[in-house]
Amino acid sequence: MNKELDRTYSRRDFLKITTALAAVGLTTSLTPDLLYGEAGTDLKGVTIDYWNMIGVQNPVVKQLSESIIKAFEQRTGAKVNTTWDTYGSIIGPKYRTNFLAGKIPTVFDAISSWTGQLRSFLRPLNDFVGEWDSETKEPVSWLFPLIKVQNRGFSDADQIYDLPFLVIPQAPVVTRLDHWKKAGLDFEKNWPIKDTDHFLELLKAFKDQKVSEYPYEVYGKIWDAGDTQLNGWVRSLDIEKSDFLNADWTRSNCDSEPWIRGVQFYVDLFRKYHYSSPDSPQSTDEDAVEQLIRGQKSIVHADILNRGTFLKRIPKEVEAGLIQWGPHFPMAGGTTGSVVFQAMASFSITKQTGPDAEIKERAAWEFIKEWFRAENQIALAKSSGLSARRDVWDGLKGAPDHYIEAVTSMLNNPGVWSNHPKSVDIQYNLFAPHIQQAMGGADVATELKAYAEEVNKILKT
Amino acid sequence: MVKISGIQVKNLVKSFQKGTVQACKNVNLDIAEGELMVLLGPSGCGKTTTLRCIAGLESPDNDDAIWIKGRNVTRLPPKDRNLAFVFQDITLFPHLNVRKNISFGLDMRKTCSKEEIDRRVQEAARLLHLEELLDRKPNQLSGGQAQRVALGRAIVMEPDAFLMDEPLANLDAALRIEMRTEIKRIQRKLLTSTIFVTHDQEEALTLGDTIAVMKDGVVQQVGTPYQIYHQPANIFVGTFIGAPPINLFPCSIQSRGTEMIAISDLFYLPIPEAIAKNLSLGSQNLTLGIRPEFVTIGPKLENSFLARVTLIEPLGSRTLIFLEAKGREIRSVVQGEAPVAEGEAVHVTFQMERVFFFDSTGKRI
Amino acid sequence: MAQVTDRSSFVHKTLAYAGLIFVLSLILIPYSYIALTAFKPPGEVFEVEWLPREWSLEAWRYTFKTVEFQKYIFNSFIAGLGAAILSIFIAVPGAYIFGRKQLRGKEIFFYIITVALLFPYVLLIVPITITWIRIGLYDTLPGLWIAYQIFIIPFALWILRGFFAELPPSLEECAMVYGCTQFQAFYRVMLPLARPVIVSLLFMTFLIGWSDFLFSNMLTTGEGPRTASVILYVTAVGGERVEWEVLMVMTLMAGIPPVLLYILAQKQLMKTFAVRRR
Amino acid sequence: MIDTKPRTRETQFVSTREVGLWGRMLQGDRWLIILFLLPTLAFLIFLLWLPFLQGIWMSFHNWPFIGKPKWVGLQNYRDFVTASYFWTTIRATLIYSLSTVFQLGIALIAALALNQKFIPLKGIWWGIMLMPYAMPPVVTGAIWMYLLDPNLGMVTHYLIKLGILSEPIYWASDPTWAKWVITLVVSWTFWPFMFLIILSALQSIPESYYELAEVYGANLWQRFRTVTWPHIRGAVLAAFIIRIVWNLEKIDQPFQLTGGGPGYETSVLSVLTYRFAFLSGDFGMAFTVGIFLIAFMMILMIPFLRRFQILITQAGKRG
Repeated sequence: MNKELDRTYSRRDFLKITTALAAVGLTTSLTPDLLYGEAGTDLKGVTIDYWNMIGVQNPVVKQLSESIIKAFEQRTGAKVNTTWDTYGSIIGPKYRTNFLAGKIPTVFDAISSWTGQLRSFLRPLNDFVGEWDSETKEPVSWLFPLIKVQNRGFSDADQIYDLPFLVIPQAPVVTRLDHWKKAGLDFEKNWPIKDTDHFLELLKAFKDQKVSEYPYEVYGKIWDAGDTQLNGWVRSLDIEKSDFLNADWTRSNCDSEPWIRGVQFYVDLFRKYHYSSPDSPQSTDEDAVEQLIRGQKSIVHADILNRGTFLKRIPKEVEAGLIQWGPHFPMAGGTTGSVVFQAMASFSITKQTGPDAEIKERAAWEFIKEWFRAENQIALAKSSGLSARRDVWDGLKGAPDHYIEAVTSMLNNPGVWSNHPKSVDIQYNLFAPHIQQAMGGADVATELKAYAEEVNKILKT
Repeated sequence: MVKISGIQVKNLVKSFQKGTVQACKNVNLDIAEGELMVLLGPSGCGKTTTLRCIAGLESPDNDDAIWIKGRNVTRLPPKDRNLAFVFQDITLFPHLNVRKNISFGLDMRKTCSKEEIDRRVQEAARLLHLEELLDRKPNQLSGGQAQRVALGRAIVMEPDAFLMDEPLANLDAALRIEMRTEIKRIQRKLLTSTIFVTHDQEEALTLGDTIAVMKDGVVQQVGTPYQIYHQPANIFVGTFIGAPPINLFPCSIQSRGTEMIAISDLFYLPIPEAIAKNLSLGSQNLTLGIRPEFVTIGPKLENSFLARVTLIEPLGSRTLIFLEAKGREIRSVVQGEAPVAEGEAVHVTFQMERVFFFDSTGKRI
Repeated sequence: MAQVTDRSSFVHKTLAYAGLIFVLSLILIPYSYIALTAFKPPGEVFEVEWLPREWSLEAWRYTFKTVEFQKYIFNSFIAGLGAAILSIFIAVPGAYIFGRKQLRGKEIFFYIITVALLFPYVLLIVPITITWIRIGLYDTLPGLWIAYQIFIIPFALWILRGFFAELPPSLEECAMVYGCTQFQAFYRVMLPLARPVIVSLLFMTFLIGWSDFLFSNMLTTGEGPRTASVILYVTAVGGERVEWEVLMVMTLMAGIPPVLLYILAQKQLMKTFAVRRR
Repeated sequence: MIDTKPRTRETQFVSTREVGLWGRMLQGDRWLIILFLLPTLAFLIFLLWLPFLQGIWMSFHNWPFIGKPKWVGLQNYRDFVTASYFWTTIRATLIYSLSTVFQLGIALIAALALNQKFIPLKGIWWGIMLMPYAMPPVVTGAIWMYLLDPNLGMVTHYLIKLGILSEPIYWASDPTWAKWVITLVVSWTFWPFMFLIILSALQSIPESYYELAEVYGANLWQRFRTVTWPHIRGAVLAAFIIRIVWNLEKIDQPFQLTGGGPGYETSVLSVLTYRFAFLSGDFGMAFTVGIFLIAFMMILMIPFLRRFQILITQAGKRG
């Protein structure tokens, strides 16, 4: 694929990409003017290696990424070697192995809470951010405190190592309106959902009216249990304890009362109320979304990335407003005013050595800036998350499924997951088996205690 | 025949397993140009090892053991010795057809032109009656045909010598006799020095210009078939050669007047002058050997003794008669039908000029 | 046997056909279902129907045009082929020595090989990746070729050694007397004889290279010689949603070529496995 | 004269023809042996044994992916044996190892059926039977993921339609079912390997044996017992041993189907190794589990080990 990039960018390539993107209603920074204008020369001769992960979301995002890369090359004269990779590579051993063995990209994108393991290889970005024009910096600056929270256990928590370019507030709910009619429920009155009691009422109605056998789903699968709706509910009970780790990363929060309540409710939805399918210990939000599309579920928690699935599978129904998005909601009796955790897709630049270190880092930064251009942020928000720039949100509102409205309304004091070097292990690998045990009937408090002990042991070493 | 040296084996020593097992202990052989020598001996006597050393398939312990046409080849690889080896298990290359099998050695050597190779293959095929089979694969051949092909492969090489390691052992009896003749005929025609290893004395006697008898890694005797049969160097050679086997009796030598006589519990035999001159009086622990065909059954003579016929075995033109006297078995072969019947008591006479004496170490006196 | 028409012969035939049909249905039912799925439009894969209501080539178009799966199929092909050829160069000479040369300590060597069969190769992935990066084999085809040897060499040595050991002992001696060097005796005589076994091992190794996921995934990047099974895995569990119809197209594309090759190699394979019958 | 001596080959010295690498040897032999052994030795040393020994060394350490390893002695072993999931994974591995038995079952049925003379179109059936084995395991895993999906899979659909099931089995979430599903899928994928070996063993049985058995009135079962089985026993054993080892090392499919869950219920030892190495980045622990895996294989093979030993020494003697 990068062979294509070696060629000079032709008008035909441009048409190919823009046609593809236009088909899903996207525009990019790449304009015809640019094609025939003088290419920028300030980074001419500089080559950077870029490992792209966001492209795995769907083909549209991949094409969009290609377009942005080309625009950057055109604009600056730099050359980008792109490697396409998957989330599995940073969760799994691949990035670690490569970095350790010295195979390191100049710049890469990832989920910001997963890069702690690579932190020693990364270059802090504060000086770059400092020189950013205020037009771009201002609408992004709301994220800076979150980055600091995310990094709070590191000695240099003030430094920005991962610059988020897309945010994924976890997790909005999606519903289908026809089920509300069948269940005899008034959508206008009951939406958005107030709290979990309200939620239980609704689910009961769906189930009793036999609209759907399992109207809802809690997720037990390793990647979804620890980062979808659960932390939000715990957060509504206690902001301090809602992350997996405590303030200074010395112990796990998960054996605390709010966690036991949150997880108990999570498990109850499955075991006690039977609102969630027997497959819950291994289910994912992607599966649940598919079942929602097929009318087997009435309301599901799903991250915003799933919007692409709706557009692909049932574009007409989305257009007609059958599918509606709504914000996450607190646990009954415990509204701290904050019910959302937020994942962030971010860029990181690695520390460069050698004579061309400075110019490479500079080029990488210029490359990141390309992604922050308003038109690219809009295009990304339409296809793969919510843009990091607040100033483009308003322009995105008004879609028939109200997904931007739902997601942006959630962003009142969101939480973020720790970027501990072991966070993948802590948040997913160790956590999921215990949740699955609890879903299988084990005592919630016991499982959480066992889990917390495992984590505490890791934190000590 | 003037002896031109073909192959010489000098003081060959070959041991295995770090010297703990000696297969050849100081073997000396001299095979003349054009001579067919048979290496004869029981299993494990070292004859095959000797042959393999000559071929270069084994490496002797000493550095100047193998000479071919006056050249020391002891440390040369097999391919540089210009010898042709015929294996016991025939060993054709299964993936090559007969033609390619025959020409294998020439193809490897790359000194012959294609035409020359073709010519030689054709010639060998004619000699061995293989013309019809040239395009077959080895698995389509009978045992005898396969052995012919193996011979053909050796012949086309026009080697300094043929080395044959029991090449007939895997054939059935009739075929063996046929091939035996074939080999001798070809050898006579080509006059190529040949070493033929076998444990079959009949093969050895019929084939060999000379026979070397081996035992326990040592050459016991080298000689013409006649010498080997009629003048065995020791008891081993005497017993190993000859079917039915030689009769052996312990005896001692005493004098009776001017005569020397051999005495045992069975007999009391005067020894002819020609033999007696090698013997000394009073020798004890000698062994008297006589081949069955020189044991005659007939009228009572001065030197005869009584024995009883226990079994009669017709051998076609001859008859083997088993006799018993004082608990000892005596074998006698007579021409034609047996003149006696089983159970009969007869007089047995030894043809004394055909008697061998072996000393207590087994050496013939 | 055919002439005997007793009751057992009837039972015999019935049993044999029942067994055949049982095994065939175990295989054919799933495969025909997924083959048909590859022609369904996206919405239909979520219903259980044998025939697509509406035949669609959309999944094929997507697989060829967007994913460009054929490129990865080609990578798989080259990865498998190279690994197969390399494995022959490693295993055949080694097995030849183990099978035909008398060496002190050979038994112990052979135990070492056998125990190597037991080693959980999962654990080798990271050390190998690190080494490969250091010596420049990372993300290269030769890197994959060498790494795949881990799966096949112990087994190949086992099979080949048995084969060589069972050939008549005088074969190379004969060749050497007739003018071959040691090497020529091996090359001109032993090698042609071992051809069926070698062909079988070529196929087995090819298949390993073609099929492997763990090493291919770790040792390649998106810009390198990424193989089809990695793309397939990513399609199955990597992205946001499983595109079943696309996955089934890939399944057919990645699955059918080795099956065809297997059928081509049938004869040689049968011979090879018969070698080890005792 | 008739030669009455038995015509046996002189083997006494053939079997003693043994040389050390540096001992007296035919010219060229030594270098050829060294040259020929070199690739194999390099492979064994650099790709297998050095990493293996390093792995044992690592199992005595707290060995993080990034950072300094710390010597902990037997701590990892203690931790693993006392872990809450220890017996869960051992149990899972035991059930998983049963896949070898299933493979043997299917392979025997298929090979016996296909070995009958009266079956037509053998080549075609043979090709079809090899399909599961010929396809990448990731592919077959994906196929079964789809077919067994409780909500949209064909299997569930028809089982319910036929009245065998009353409702879908959510096997991935059910500890018992999850284990059986991964075991069965692995069985389904890899049985043709045994089939290949057994079929070729069957084909080497001379027809006359069956005819003889029939003359003596042996029925179908007796013929199998007295003719077929003794002939294929060795092949079955060899195939069985190889597959025990290879099956236990398969992780693609369990990982794909259940991710080792629910809990640790399908984390067979090899999957657990993967989890430790690649998700937790804890190499000390990963290698500890790996060593348990080797031990596990050894224990499973004890009943066959003696026979295996014989097989190997036979192979050695023949050389």
